[in-house]
Amino acid sequence: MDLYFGEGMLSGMNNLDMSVNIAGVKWKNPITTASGTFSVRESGAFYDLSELGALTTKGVSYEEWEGTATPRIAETYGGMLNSIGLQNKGVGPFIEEELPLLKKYDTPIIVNVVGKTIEEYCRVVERLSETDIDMLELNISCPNIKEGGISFGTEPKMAFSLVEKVRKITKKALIVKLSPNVTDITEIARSVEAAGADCLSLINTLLGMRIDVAKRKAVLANRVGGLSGPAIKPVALRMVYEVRRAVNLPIIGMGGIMTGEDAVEFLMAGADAISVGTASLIDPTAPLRIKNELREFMLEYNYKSIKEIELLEE
Amino acid sequence: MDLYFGEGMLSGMNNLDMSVNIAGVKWKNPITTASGTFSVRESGAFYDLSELGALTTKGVSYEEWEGTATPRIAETYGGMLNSIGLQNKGVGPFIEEELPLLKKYDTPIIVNVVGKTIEEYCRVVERLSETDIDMLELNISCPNIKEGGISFGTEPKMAFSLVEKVRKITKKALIVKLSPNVTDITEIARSVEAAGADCLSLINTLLGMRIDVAKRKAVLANRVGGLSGPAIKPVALRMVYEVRRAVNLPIIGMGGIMTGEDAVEFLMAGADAISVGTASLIDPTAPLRIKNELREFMLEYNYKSIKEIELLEE
Amino acid sequence: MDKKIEIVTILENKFIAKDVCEISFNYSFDVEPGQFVNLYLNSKDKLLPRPISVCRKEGDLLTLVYGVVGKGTEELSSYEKGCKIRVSTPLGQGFYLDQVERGKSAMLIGGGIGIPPLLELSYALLEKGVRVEAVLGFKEQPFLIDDFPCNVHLASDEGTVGFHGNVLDLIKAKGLNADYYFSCGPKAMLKAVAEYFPDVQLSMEERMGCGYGACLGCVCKTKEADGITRKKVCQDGPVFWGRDVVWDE
Amino acid sequence: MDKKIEIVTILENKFIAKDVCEISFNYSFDVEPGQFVNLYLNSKDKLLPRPISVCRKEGDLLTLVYGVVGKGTEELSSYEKGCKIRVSTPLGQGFYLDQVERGKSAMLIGGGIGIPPLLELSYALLEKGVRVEAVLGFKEQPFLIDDFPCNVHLASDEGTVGFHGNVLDLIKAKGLNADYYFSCGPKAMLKAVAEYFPDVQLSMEERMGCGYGACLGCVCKTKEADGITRKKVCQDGPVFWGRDVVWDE
Ligand SMILES: Cc1cc2nc3c(=O)[nH]c(=O)nc-3n(C[C@H](O)[C@H](O)[C@H](O)COP(=O)(O)OP(=O)(O)OC[C@H]3O[C@@H](n4cnc5c(N)ncnc54)[C@H](O)[C@@H]3O)c2cc1C
Ligand SMILES: Cc1cc2nc3c(=O)[nH]c(=O)nc-3n(C[C@H](O)[C@H](O)[C@H](O)COP(=O)(O)OP(=O)(O)OC[C@H]3O[C@@H](n4cnc5c(N)ncnc54)[C@H](O)[C@@H]3O)c2cc1C
Ligand SMILES: Cc1cc2nc3c(=O)[nH]c(=O)nc-3n(C[C@H](O)[C@H](O)[C@H](O)COP(=O)(O)O)c2cc1C
Ligand SMILES: Cc1cc2nc3c(=O)[nH]c(=O)nc-3n(C[C@H](O)[C@H](O)[C@H](O)COP(=O)(O)O)c2cc1C
Ligand code: FES
Ligand code: FES
Repeated sequence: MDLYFGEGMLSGMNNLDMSVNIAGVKWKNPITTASGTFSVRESGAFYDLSELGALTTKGVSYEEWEGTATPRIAETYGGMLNSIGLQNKGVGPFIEEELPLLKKYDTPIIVNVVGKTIEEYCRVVERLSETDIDMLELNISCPNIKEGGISFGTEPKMAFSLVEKVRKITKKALIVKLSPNVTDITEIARSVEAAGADCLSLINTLLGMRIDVAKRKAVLANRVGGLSGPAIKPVALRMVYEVRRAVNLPIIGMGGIMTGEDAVEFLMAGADAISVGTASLIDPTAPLRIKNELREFMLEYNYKSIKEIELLEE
Repeated sequence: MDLYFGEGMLSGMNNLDMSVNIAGVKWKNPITTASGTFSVRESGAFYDLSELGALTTKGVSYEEWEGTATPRIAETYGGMLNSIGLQNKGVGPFIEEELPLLKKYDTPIIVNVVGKTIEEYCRVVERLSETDIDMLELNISCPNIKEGGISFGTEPKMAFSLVEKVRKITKKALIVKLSPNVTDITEIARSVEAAGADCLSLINTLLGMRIDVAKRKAVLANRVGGLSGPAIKPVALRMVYEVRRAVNLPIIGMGGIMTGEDAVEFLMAGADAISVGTASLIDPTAPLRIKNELREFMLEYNYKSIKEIELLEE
Repeated sequence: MDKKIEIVTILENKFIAKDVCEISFNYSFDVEPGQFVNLYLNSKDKLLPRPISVCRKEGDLLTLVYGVVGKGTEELSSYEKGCKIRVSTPLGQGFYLDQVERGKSAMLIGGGIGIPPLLELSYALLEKGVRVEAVLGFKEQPFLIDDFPCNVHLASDEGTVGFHGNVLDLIKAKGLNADYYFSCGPKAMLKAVAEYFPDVQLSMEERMGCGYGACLGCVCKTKEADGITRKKVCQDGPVFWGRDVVWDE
Repeated sequence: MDKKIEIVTILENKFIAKDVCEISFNYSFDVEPGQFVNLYLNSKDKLLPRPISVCRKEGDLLTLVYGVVGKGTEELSSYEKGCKIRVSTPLGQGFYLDQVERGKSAMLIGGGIGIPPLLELSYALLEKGVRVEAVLGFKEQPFLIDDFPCNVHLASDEGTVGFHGNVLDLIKAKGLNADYYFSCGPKAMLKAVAEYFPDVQLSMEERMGCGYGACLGCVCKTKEADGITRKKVCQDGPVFWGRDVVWDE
């Protein structure tokens, strides 16, 4: 199946506009990096990060988090499990060491925020709000240690309180990242919309497990971990489709995006932008390649802007 | 990695006992067919069905169900989506046409039961209880049309009422098949245990979607469908592990089992038996092959019975 | 236990037209015209079988012709001579030839990638002493036409070869007719043919799961004595009678 | 932008002992002893890279030696000459050789599939004018021993070759010592070696996600001035100082 260059080609590629506006922030194109699968120094050794629509950092907590014991990674059919446990040095070192490196690129910066209590999230957000980052992404899949370790993202009321509190203390564009491990994701989506989120991102990883039958124990030291990669794409796509019909906020879609075609599926399901996660672990330049494949798709099918990419019949 | 035949080999293979007792029914081995992926006439054209531990039929309703429009199948990375919509001729034709064929094999029969209301489930169960089938499997993932189409299996109270009512009208061994599309599967597991289930089976399919980017529409006529196959195995395994720690009932584990090693993972996670689903669509003799691979594993690692196959350290 | 999956070694796999490939291998099973086989891909991301109709069986040599229309057939087209693949024994209900009588005439109406199954059928009909002619339509580039052992009428959408228009226009224009009709091709064509020749036998397509009758993925709506039912394309079909098919999906 | 993924063509891939393979291909990048490359598999079910240490680099020819221990290395061992695979540019912190002085002595302590990276190291040390001896332990069947350009002491668990026992028993029995120590092998061995020679340099292993420093999947606990931290094996390592490693996981 070779590319068909339609009329769009004749009038020149300059006609093609890949930019998107996500909650008031202009991105050059709809591609960002999924939190935890991108590191400015290491990913930047493979390609020019200015090529992307936005750069999303790994989770940043208030103080240093150690993460879980190793092994932290297990391979699964068409996917992988991770239990990194959000290891990071905390917001102070992030601002001092990482942020200056991120600022070198001509690309909006999204900082992923984690916490074990509402207060902890708020303290991180407070510190980050004083910096010139562009957007915040609240990872609400963390366990709430004040509520017996139930994930903030699985309980609409808890998710609401968290987002409401955070909303009060920051003017930054606020993305809330949803957990897929729920009966009805639209319920959570609606409650964080009501609490003042500017944008939603989904999905985070599905909870999964693998067992080493020779050793008779779980492969991960933490036993369970987060499933990501192409295996989960159909679930992610369905959730984006459902959430699109439930809220009016912009959506950053992710979950198993490996190719430009995958990205288009998410845009058609209702996403306004997309994140590339596990694909970057397998092919470090995946976000750039996916951007280029998306551009080729637009040329082939004669789309002039990202907004035009949507489902035909509903 | 060639097989290592340990001492078990010396004392002969007869020492190896693959049988299991599931809710009072003796199976020759822990392998059954997952509902909807097995048909007695067609699967029986590929191998001797007496080799399996039990035969599980597709969903049987009270009257004929048409199923959904086509396309009903979409391929995904390491998996597939289906929206068959439980097409079947109803319990009458089932008893007259299918059951006699199933009875020809020396293998317990499990009939999967579906309904749109509690009453409908009960009527199917009533009819089947008069026959000499061995076990019933309630597929509680069906939408309850009296409750706005919410799936019975996603709401602990609804699941409880359904199982409680069915329990009252049958003495057959009652398996309840759980939906994975829930925040906390142990909550549902506990409520159906309390309602009188004899056994649990899990998982049913995850809700998913695929889009045809050239046609700009969902691949499935029904838009969303059930995701199955190796892609979902880590989620299924995690749920079996969680449910094992929440209830005392026997568990039939399934979700992406393709090999004997996969089967062992489920047994170690806490399943007492396993079902082979999507694997049968790709390799019609998969249940038999998986049985043989499980036997080889037992010989290699010197397991004498299925019960011995469990995790070491907890 | 008459069915199984075989591993075969590809003898040849080559393009015979733009996006159309011909693959062949040794295959010891008897096939009927209109039946198909399931081909299983070697890469592990795509799990489901690809159903492809029998195009020609000579001795033990089976030849299939397939269009490269998606990721699976693209992968298939990349397999080289010597490569091994898994193939099912023959599946489905082929064309109904029991009632066909010596000396009568048959018209085979094919469109694009629906043409290959008509080739094996043409040989079977000739063997039964039936006079055969084929009406074959293409978008642009024709293929297989020289392989048909009978008179062939050509049509093409772009007028590149033969009649400028579709097969039914050609049939109407030339006033062609026969005792028996058989057709395979795009759904829109089959529908038009069935409306014009209600007693045509059609080879239908549907997306499949198992391809052998276990999953109910592949149904086709048909009229039966007791109302409308959904039959399995992979088992009750792929051949259906034109007058029975319900076209609303 | 100094890193990338290359597609290389396999020149040779063969078993050199039971469950041990040697693979080689042309590779134009400079490598340091102790560094590794990520190999990406061709089948689509297994997505993550397999990190394999540099065993030998001569001119543009890179040779890796790997144990067939699981599904990925099994697949790798099936690739034939001419097959293409994706390989990363060299990764990780190799052995620290800056401070190594001419005329001093080095002991390389290797166990099983930990031996290959010590081969390239032995050449690098010799080039720096360091006297090298290797103490190599095997379960049963030895491999690579004739490739070492230095004196080799052998040990085997089963007593099949050399000293009957493990490498540390051998070192103690012969009273071997040196100015510098380098080791690679199973975790239990590394731990024992680090306790005996605290200033040893160890090449550590951990299950990896990305293999290039982006995911934090592969950490190793180490003692630092300001407490215990978890460093990336794929980037801060795989080489760590024996005295820094915390062994509790
Ligand atoms: C009974 C039968 C006989 C057939 N005979 C031939 C033949 O002789 N020559 C030929 O070129 N084609 C034939 N087809 C169609 C052929 O099976 C599809 O073109 C092929 O499966 C497409 O695979 P893909 O991966 O390239 O396409 P993709 O669109 O990438 O496939 C994605 C999925 O959709 C399925 N699919 C897509 N299109 C079809 C279709 N039309 N029918 C069934 N499944 C489909 C694929 O099997 C796969 O599961 C036949 C189909 C059927 C049902
Ligand atoms: C820096 C480094 C250098 C290495 N150098 C060599 C070498 O030169 N020769 C050699 O034989 N082996 C080496 N290994 C180990 C080698 O990477 C593993 O044996 C291999 O990845 C196992 O893959 P598998 O699919 O066969 O095993 P499986 O157990 O089936 O693999 C499943 C998953 O676990 C991972 N995994 C399994 N074992 C290890 C391990 N020990 N380390 C890291 N990941 C693992 C695999 O990459 C894969 O993701 C090295 C490991 C590291 C971290
Ligand atoms: C190794 C790894 C680390 C991750 N860390 C984070 C994190 O710190 N914060 C977060 O919100 N999501 C994290 N995620 C989830 C991803 O951002 C993403 O939501 C998920 O992996 C699905 O996308 P994918 O299939 O493209 O990877 C992590 C995922 C992986 C694989
Ligand atoms: C084509 C198809 C049809 C199915 N039909 C049913 C059904 O009728 N009743 C039911 O309880 N589950 C049904 N299932 C779910 C399977 O029984 C099984 O729970 C699920 O597919 C996960 O297992 P697998 O990954 O091994 O396929 C169906 C699955 C498939 C793929
Ligand atoms: S494809 Fe499964 S029944 Fe036809
Ligand atoms: S494996 Fe990803 S950081 Fe080391």
